[in-house]
Amino acid sequence: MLLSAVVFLPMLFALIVALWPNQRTLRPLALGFALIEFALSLGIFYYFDPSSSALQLVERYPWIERFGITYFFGIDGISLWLVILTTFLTPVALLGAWKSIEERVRGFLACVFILEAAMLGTFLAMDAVFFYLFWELSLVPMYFMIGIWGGARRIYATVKFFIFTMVGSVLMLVAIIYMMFLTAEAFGTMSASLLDFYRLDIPFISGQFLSPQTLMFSAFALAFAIKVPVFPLHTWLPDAHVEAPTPGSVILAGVMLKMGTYGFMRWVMPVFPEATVHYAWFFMLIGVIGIIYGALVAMVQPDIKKLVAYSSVSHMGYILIGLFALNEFGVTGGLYQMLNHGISTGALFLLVGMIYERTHSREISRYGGLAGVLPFFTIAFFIVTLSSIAVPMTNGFIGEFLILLGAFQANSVWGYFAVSGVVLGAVYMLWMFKRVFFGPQGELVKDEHHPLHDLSVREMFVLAPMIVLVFWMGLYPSFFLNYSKASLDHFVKNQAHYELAIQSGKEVAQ
Amino acid sequence: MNHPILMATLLLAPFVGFLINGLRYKRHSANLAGVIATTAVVISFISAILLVVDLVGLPPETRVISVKFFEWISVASLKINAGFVLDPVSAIMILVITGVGSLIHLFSIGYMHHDAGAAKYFAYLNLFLFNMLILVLGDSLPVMFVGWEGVGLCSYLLIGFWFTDDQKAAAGMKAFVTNRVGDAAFLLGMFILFLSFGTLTFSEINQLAPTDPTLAWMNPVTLGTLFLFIGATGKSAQIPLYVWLPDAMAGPTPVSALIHAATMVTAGVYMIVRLNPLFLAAPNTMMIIAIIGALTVLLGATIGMTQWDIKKVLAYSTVSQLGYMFLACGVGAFGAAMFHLMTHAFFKALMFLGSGSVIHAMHEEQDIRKMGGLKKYLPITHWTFFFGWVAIIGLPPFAGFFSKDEILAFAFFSPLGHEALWAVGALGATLTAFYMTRLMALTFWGKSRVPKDTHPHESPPTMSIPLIVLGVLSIVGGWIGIPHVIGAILPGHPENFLEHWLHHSIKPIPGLTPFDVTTEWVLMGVSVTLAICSAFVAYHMYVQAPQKPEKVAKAIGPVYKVIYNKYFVDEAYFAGIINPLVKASKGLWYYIDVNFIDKTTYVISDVVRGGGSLVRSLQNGNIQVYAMYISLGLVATLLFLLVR
Amino acid sequence: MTPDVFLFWFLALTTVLAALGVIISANPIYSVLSLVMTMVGVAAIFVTLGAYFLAGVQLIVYAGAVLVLFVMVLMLFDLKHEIHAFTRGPVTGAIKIAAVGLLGGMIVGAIALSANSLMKTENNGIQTVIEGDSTKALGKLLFSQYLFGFEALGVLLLVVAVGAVALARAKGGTHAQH
Amino acid sequence: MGRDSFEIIVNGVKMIVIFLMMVQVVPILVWLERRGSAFIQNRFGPNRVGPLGLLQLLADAVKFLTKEEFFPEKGIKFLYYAAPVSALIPATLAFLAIPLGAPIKLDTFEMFGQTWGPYTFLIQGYEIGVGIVFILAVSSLAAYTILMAGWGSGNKYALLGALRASSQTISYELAMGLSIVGVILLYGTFNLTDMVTSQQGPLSFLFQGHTVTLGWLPNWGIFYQPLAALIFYAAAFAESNRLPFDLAEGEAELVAGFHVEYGGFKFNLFFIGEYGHCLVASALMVTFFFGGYQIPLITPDEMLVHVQGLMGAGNAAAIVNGLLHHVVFLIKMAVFVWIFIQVRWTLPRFRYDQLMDLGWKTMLPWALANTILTAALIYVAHT
Amino acid sequence: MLSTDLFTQIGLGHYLVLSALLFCCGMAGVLLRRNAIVLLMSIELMLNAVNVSFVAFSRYLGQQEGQIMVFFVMTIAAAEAAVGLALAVSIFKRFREVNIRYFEHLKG
Repeated sequence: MLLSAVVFLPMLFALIVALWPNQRTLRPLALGFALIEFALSLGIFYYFDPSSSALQLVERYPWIERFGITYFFGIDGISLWLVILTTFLTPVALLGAWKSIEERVRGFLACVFILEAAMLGTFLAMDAVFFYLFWELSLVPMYFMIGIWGGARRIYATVKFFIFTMVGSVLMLVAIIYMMFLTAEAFGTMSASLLDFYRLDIPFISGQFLSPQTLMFSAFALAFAIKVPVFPLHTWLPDAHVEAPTPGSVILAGVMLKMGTYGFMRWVMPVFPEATVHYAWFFMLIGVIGIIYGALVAMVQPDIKKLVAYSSVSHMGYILIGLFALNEFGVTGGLYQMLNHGISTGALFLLVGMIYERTHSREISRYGGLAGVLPFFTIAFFIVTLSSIAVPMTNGFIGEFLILLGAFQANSVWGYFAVSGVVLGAVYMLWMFKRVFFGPQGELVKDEHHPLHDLSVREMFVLAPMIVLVFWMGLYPSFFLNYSKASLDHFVKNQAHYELAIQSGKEVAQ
Repeated sequence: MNHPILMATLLLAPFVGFLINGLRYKRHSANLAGVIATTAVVISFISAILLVVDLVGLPPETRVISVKFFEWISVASLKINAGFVLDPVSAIMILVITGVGSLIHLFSIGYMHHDAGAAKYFAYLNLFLFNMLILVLGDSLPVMFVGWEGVGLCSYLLIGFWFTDDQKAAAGMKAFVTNRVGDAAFLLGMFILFLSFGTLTFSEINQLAPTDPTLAWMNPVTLGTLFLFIGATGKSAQIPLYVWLPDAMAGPTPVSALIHAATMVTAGVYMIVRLNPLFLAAPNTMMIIAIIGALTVLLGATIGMTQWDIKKVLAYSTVSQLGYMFLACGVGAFGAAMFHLMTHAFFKALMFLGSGSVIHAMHEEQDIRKMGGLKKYLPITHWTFFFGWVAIIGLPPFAGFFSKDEILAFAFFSPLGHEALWAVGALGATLTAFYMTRLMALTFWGKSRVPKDTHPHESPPTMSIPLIVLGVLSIVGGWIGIPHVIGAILPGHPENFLEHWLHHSIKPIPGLTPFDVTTEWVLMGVSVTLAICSAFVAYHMYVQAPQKPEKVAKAIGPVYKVIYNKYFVDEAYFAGIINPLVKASKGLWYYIDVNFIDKTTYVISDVVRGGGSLVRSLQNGNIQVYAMYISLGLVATLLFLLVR
Repeated sequence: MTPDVFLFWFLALTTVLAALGVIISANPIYSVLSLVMTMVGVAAIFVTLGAYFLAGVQLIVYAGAVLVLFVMVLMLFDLKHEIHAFTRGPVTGAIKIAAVGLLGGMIVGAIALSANSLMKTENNGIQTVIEGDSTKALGKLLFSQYLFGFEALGVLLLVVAVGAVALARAKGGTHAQH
Repeated sequence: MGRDSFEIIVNGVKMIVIFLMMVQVVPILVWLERRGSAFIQNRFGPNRVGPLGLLQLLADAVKFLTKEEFFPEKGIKFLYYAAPVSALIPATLAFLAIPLGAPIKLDTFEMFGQTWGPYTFLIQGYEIGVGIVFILAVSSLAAYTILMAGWGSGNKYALLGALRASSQTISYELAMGLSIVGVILLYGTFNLTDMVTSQQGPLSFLFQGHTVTLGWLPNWGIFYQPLAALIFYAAAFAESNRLPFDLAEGEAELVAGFHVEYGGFKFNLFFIGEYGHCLVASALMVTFFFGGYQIPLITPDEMLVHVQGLMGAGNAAAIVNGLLHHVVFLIKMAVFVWIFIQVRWTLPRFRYDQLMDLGWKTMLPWALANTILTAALIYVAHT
Repeated sequence: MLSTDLFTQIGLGHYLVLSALLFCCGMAGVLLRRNAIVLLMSIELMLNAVNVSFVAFSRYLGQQEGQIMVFFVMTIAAAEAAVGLALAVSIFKRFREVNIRYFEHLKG
């Protein structure tokens, strides 16, 4: 019940918000809803057993029995934090966008809630078709968020976003259907359940691309790789980010990209173990390319938001190599980095949005010397920057450290290359920071007709939890990792033949 | 008092100071901020003393206080605690850090009292100390790395303290990025060590370090130490990553004294000393360290001879002196390295503070060509500076003499050393004497070239007291490590206290034979003589015959130009690395991202769209034509069925 | 020739002729009237097939309602200068006529060819032919097994009613000029 | 040759007879209407030609026949001439399907040297299982007549009148059909004869498993379906385009509606058609709600016994019985025809929008409500 | 079949052929006529043709379902006619003509 409630409550909220008559109380209402949802998701902790690697709080009912499609929710250490991240970022994004969305607020808020529901469903659904449903559903609200409330080139961006992601998912759908037939062959009855996928033994012929496992693997991997996005498929991301409204960017970067990496962890690596091992080098390669390429391109961006977007490409490259390192360090680091990236990039987008609200420009060259004008804003930005470049004691460090260690352990060559991202990350972030905050005051900053105001109380409220998390996660990662430890250990140790048990867990109070 | 609380006080006092000053910095007056910060550091200093006293009380074999606060990272076999360890090596460090730190904080009260951002400044300074303490006390490489990056961060903040100046902000960034290059190598070093030893704790690594040295290059020990050393070159401003340090002088002068002379830059040396058994097991690395150290000595010294900015001279001097420390490490003389680290901290901090006093007096003027004859305006500054000068050029019995001499002796005698290394070291000492004398001469002695409208004045007591204290330390600081040869002839035969203190922390150099006393005396004599001669030459050139330097410069023409321009290293880096990188990035963005990938997708979409428009002509909206298709389809279907 | 046979041929002929009238008459009014004829004929054919109720419904729905609408609309339009009754374009026209001819020929041919099997089913089925008033059975079937379809059609009709009104009422139709 | 041909012949003869009867009633009705209206309006009406002006009808007929043949210039010949001819068809076809008297059950008898029978002779054009549906179906065809006339006349008044008339017809057909649904539910059949049969005897019905009998009332539909009767009758007025619903003619606005261009005998045919509708409507009222051809409280079979008591058993008694019931039917029908006439001369004309409002917004909902209520009551009654 | 049976033994085949002819008439109308309303009528014709075969099958196979389908077809035909006419009215209002080619201008 709990997981269903967590997933479907936002849908209800979306409906209420969409029909709410009073414009004035709309935003507080939505915020309240988002907080309720967050509190509800915290309830998962109460029932979650961190010592178990099994699927917990499972809800499983037949849905379309003929094809073995089930209504199947479950949570384990891998998805737990992503769920929390989602519910956490939603109120933050809403509060962050308090003023930036002026038109069609109702629709926007409804979109946010639907998106939240879809993302939560993606993280919790354990049935392929069910998963696919949520996966695709998440596209729609984001499509509208960018397309309606976006910037000048929003239509271009949103169509690009949609088509890119769609291309991958369609292949995935084909693969899912094929897998369902395989289950029918193997077990006699058709099933779309993830657990049955895990039990499948898909033929793999090393070095032959047309072997079934490799094909399925490629189809799934392509879908997730586009979402992540990995190097050559990333071009939708900067456009989408630049045009998206602030909360859209926050959620897109904070959670949606994680759907790709999460997909790898949940749907690719355990399902296609041989192919994963066999082609890990390729993903390491594009991961490393992504790190370096993203960083280099980010360095020369004239637009802050685009810079942050490319930095996401770089960071997601880390996550990818972490996951495909296939050892405890890499995978743990990868998962942790997903959370880090959600927090730090989310916060960066929020901050960029805040300054954009003040100056209506994101061009780096028009800024300069902001530090003298907006001290609190600068501090917040600086802390988030630190987190982004993985300075120790911030969350980013833990993730990057583990990922690099894992990559190094897997194959030191990747380690050597990937480490360069550490330097390049500092270069592009600090250079941007320098150009925006230091130096003589830029044209936007010294504009006397429009004096800039430092963070308002609301904005501080938005940023405070992010900053607290940056340090909390950096200083005491055990708190977070302990919940995932069992699952991740299980994940790595049984990579060759992954099975996921179902644990009834503590009795869920109805 | 129990150790965890003391340790916590030691670490957190500066942090609390940082929070107080940092969170309310707009409302604090400069003086109040200074007092808060200084108090915090003094508290820290007192705890450090108390801890060290406890440490002394322990038996020498188990002279370690380790405190574990909580488990920081624990993944699979990787278990890193937020643990701190105080042993003889780190004891020296915390005393130096908190001690010198207190003095510099005190100095800063005076130096910064007119600055609007003073509270921010003190906050950063406290934060720096906090990080530095983590660095030296951390019981494992990752914890050290926390401080390692933390100090880099504070250094960045402090260098760019006056951020409205673009160059200063750029200097900060340069420092951080250069350090980051080192840090990346540091990370790699850690990974290599972890993967071969399975641990990152200093004590365990040192225990596991192989006892017989290996000459293989691709050995994890060699590689790991090499990468750690690259990390150290970043932090400690060695070739090739020293370039940030001279630029770092953009920060407030006390910062230069604390961070860029006394403490942070020595972190690399400290790290190597910390892992000395490991480094000893990698002779190849040791050789590289020694060579790099020696080269840096020369590089820093030569450039220092030509600079006109008082702080730049000191900065290059720092680079050079750090080279000595690495030279010492490279030849296995870790004790000597620590010794020089300490004495250098005293006299270089002193000289930086002195220069700060001068700059303060000259109203932010740093060009020594506009100084001269300041002796009479700034007596205290002059005399304290004078002691620093004698210490650095290695005049006995001042601090620098003992430490530098020990390094040179080890360079000569150690099986890891070489005569050439000694020669370079001695040459470096000579050059040091020259440029330091030049600095003294141009600043304090000779004719005044002070502009008319500037009225130099002596600094307030908050600034002069630290100068005096450090001056005293520059005189006596060397006495804790009197070499045996000298100790033997002195009354009371003072033993080498430092060596004794570090005995259990430092692994002896394998194959080291006791020094030949005669040779040692000769070497000592040669280097001191050379230094004195060179000092006199410099005095002559800059005080008695002020036109001579120009002639010399003209005589050696291109060489001077190269040296004056710091060997064009910055330019080379820009031309060779940074500019190509930026250009390549722009190229990547423009050609790959925008033109290749996007265009490719456009091509795909165009193909689809083209196909669509081809088919679209069939779907022209004319219902009857559609109906015709349907009927044709029906006909075809029926035909098929009939024919079949 | 029994009356049944006569009736069939008579009705079939009438119906087909009327249907041809629909498509051949240049004046749409005549087309509609021909269509009415066809509908009546079809209703009568239903009667010969024993589907009395359907025949009645056919008349009520088609002849009584739908086609009256057609007539009214046509009369309202007052299409004085009647457009070219048939589409132009010799090629497409030829193709269309050929298509229809082929289709008709082939369907008839197919039926003729498969007449044997049809006859068989006829023979098989003849015992189960439902005689007399089957309306009640029809109703029961409609409201039990096909209830969903029935309800769905109800919804469809509602939607259509609203949609048609909206379409026809909108000022300027679908091409409102602002 | 056999029963089929015989049936065909018998039915053919019956149909012609009934059609002629219907046509012949019309002049009488015209007279009645004119005299009746005069009576209502307190004037004389036709009283010169023949006794009580009865021969006026004949004079009118002569006048119609001798009028000049006229064809409007812009008219469409086919439609113009086809319209009045087809005007008679719907009413006639509908009337033919109504049982006009109790069936005459003939025993075997000898005639023309052959043995005939036993044979049941229906006083009805033909019996159709789905009689109601059929009647509704054919009466809905009436709209075409009007439209053909309106369009064929090439006159805009005629066209407008035709459009009005046909839309009115369609609109009220709905209410009419729906009101009959209640009746169909009540009797559980489409067959008119069955309906009449189930109205025989005293009022008695099932209620919660008990049979309730009210001996002093006939078992007529009007007691079960008063609302349906009202709606049906009102809709019938509209269907036949009679006042107060004669908007199609609307002399004040449209001159005379769709038959403005018609004169002479063609006009007469329309006239007959209209009265035909009246007759059908009245006949249906009787059939649905007033026991049809039955004598109140006495079933035809009982009546037959009475008649046989008078005349002795035999085919003659059966024939007399049948005719007796036919007369009863005609009397009942005459009452409703009279109401038609009386209403025409007492109520004012509606406005067109009022007409439509009444049809769609009042009668249709009530008819629906009636249907649902009936269904519910029947459900309750049977459980 | 080519005996007199063809004319005297009326069977399923006859009704089907009749249905096919009606259908083809309707189809020809749809394909060839330009008046949108005639087009609609032709569609009705086609639907009716189908109805005929439904009823014929219903009778000869002894299944009521065929008649049920006829109901549905009729309802849908009525609905289609209503919408089609409404569209025709809109088109007429705009172009004063109901030529089928104006329907090309319909936009979603």
